[in-house]
Amino acid sequence: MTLVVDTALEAVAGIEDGATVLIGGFGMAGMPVALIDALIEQGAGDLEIVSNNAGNGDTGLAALLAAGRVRKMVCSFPRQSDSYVFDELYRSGRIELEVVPQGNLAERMRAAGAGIGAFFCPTGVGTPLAEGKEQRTIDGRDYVLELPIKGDVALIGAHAADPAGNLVYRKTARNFGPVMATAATTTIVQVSSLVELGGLDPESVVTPGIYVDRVVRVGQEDS
Amino acid sequence: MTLVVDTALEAVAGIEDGATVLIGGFGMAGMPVALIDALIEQGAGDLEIVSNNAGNGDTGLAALLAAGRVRKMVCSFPRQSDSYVFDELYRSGRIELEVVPQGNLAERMRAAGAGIGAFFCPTGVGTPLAEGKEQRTIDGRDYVLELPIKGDVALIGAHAADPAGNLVYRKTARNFGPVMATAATTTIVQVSSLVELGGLDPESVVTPGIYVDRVVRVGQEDS
Amino acid sequence: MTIAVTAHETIEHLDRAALSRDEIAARIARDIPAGSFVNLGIGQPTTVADHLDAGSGVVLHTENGMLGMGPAAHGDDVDPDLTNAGKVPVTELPGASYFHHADSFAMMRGGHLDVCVLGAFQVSEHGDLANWHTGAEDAIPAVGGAMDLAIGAKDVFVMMSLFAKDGGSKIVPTCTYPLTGLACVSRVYTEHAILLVGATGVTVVETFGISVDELQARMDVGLRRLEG
Amino acid sequence: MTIAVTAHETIEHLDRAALSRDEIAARIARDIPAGSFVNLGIGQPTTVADHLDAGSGVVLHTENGMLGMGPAAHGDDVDPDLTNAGKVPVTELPGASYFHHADSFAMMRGGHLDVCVLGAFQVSEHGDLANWHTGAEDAIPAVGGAMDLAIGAKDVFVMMSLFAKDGGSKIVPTCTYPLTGLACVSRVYTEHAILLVGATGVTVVETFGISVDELQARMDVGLRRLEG
Repeated sequence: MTLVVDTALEAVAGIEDGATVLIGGFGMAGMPVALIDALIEQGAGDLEIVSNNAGNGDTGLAALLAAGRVRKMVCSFPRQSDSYVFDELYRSGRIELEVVPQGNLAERMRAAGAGIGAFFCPTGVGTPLAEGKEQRTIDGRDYVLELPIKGDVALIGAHAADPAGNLVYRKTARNFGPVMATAATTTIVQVSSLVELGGLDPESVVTPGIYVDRVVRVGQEDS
Repeated sequence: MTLVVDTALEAVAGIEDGATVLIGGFGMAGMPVALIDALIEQGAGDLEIVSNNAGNGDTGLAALLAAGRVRKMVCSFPRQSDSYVFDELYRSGRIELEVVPQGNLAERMRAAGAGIGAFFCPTGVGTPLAEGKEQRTIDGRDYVLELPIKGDVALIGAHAADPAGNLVYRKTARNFGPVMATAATTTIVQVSSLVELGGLDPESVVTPGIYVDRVVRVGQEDS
Repeated sequence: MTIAVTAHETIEHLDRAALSRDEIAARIARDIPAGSFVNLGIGQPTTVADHLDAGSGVVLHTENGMLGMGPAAHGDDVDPDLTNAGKVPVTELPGASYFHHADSFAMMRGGHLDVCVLGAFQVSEHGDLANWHTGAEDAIPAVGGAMDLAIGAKDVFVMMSLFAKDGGSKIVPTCTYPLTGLACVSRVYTEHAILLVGATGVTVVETFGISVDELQARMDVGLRRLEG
Repeated sequence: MTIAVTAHETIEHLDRAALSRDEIAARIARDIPAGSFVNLGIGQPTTVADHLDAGSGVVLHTENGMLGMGPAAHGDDVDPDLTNAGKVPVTELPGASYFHHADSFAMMRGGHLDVCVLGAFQVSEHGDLANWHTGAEDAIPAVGGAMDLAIGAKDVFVMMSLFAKDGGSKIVPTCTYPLTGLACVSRVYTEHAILLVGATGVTVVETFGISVDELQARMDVGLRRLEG
């Protein structure tokens, strides 16, 4: 059941030390910056963060990293032109890194959300990222066995929500949000807009409210 | 690349004897009746049909069965109050049947469309439908290994298409259409409505045109 | 099982008749927590919807691709593109959403539904379910979504008559009919009793028009009482 | 490889200079069949889009969730919610569609894209690709979508310079850098030559400002000629 809360800090209440937190966004598109800022304020540490990138500049995920709250990053592309916060932590051995091909990152979270125990995936066969993983040839093609990635919490950004927690996104800001929403025990969403029940077209809902626990509206429309 | 054709018979051209044909619909909702009728006229036989049910009454899939064109049915629920055509063929040993749990049917086709070689699924563990299949315990839960179901052809019904083959559906008539569209080499769609390019909201497209080979408009709007 | 039983000890309602089917449905509806996401199986379980309080915020899922399913449609409201899993025309409530079959069963298999209510031929004392096939040689096997539903929801409630036509209990030490799922049922609602099943066997929550001892005399499985 | 080469024999363009990067991009664009679904990798491959004929019906995929991607956005058209995989603001063409990351990579992994154009550090004569990691000990590994792209499209074209800064050929008997994918590249477009790679080794389609024999003298892999 979805709870619409008033502040980002209320939205992130209860996240525990040691939690695995899935954080949406691809670059800044879809990045739930207000929720990450609230998580920094909330104080949970020793976190395992699953996100496509490892922070940009000094804000958002980079600020969470800089605050020393993250034990491990699971991502596809940590290295960016402005990922200097992560780079410094990594080079000084203060953070663990698991690099996962971007599609495997998405599919492993989908598996977690869909109750799939593991799947044979062709991505990465014969590469260093497949080392130590079970391999199998099926119907003449080689595959690697991949396991689900499940989150205790997902923090995602969406465009609009209704009171039932149904979500729609905007353009490529959709990216990891829908799949992370299915893969976490508690899914927390920041939206730009809240609409009344019945205000979203049922044919166009991307994330049904069953996957959404808490929603907070942030941004200009709040001011 | 999507071809918009004028008749259902053109749409089903080239389907070969022995083909595996995925047929959408759940009961009559989403059932591509015009395409099935055209397939009967087109003449391909020795078909393996993958569909949730095994025909109702005397029309559509039931008529294809009655015409003796189907070697094997793969479905979740062949037995219905008006499935007498299938029932008679089955009891007289003139058709093969593979019963697949409904969710596995959908997920196995999704795997085919998504390039997944196989997946460990909790559905059916300990039941007759898991007999002979590989089992594995992962993280304390038991799973059965399931293989993809790929079609040579998919015949599906949708609500509207644009010239790029993008599709939207109506209500629960969506059912198997989107996943079958991804799982077949050639996807053929009957729609109630054709709109111009740009006439569908990019946020609301359910099946992107990359999955659609041929589209034909059928029904009242044609008359 | 995730929904706790509120009663502290077994209650024997000896001063009344067995529950009617409608009363069973009402009892199930009463035990579904507010705000739950629920799938009601084809047949009798569908009638549970008639007893859900509109204010409870219970959201109905139908595996053919919808959350927020409303009551059956009648007259001009009938839309052939909008049916439940039993292919009966239904309606759409505000806040509904549609999705395709793979997404619908991912929702189920992934454990996102709170409660599923199913019919059964047999339930074992440990919660194994048999509800898709009588094992009759000439029967045409048809499973539909039964196996997916059985393993998907956090709580699977069974709604059935306690005794078969031959008088034998349908709660059994071990199912003799082909299984639908292993150790998946948490509660069984019948005309004579509401029972918990699972790792510790069968526990009677309430009886209706019969005592626990009388029930025990007619059943091959041990019956435990709730203890406060 | 599914796109056939139209030339019947190897052509040596000795009366001209090597191709510029822009000319390489134009050659790739020319070889992409009308109506193809195409993913252009980050960096140089992105420039192939500038040479695609609007009338060709080629549809661009970006793995962050879009088909029907248009050119880069400028000025008022910049929308932070609409970027390509390189996080550069882009535009939307009529007939576009959006989808989430799992669906986007399912589309790729499932073999639905016709062509993917990628950069590379090394390509082996049998089509193995190394383009994500130089193997340097102090490098931070970052793979992004490279491995998914490598195994996903029906044809993977590589766009790169043929020789590394140290003068060595980047088409090698066996990749020494960490692999991105095995036997996945079908063609390599470079300033000096267009080459096919795969099970039968390296075949030269065309050369630019250099002969096959001169190229062969600088490379450790055997070069075959197309034969009509």
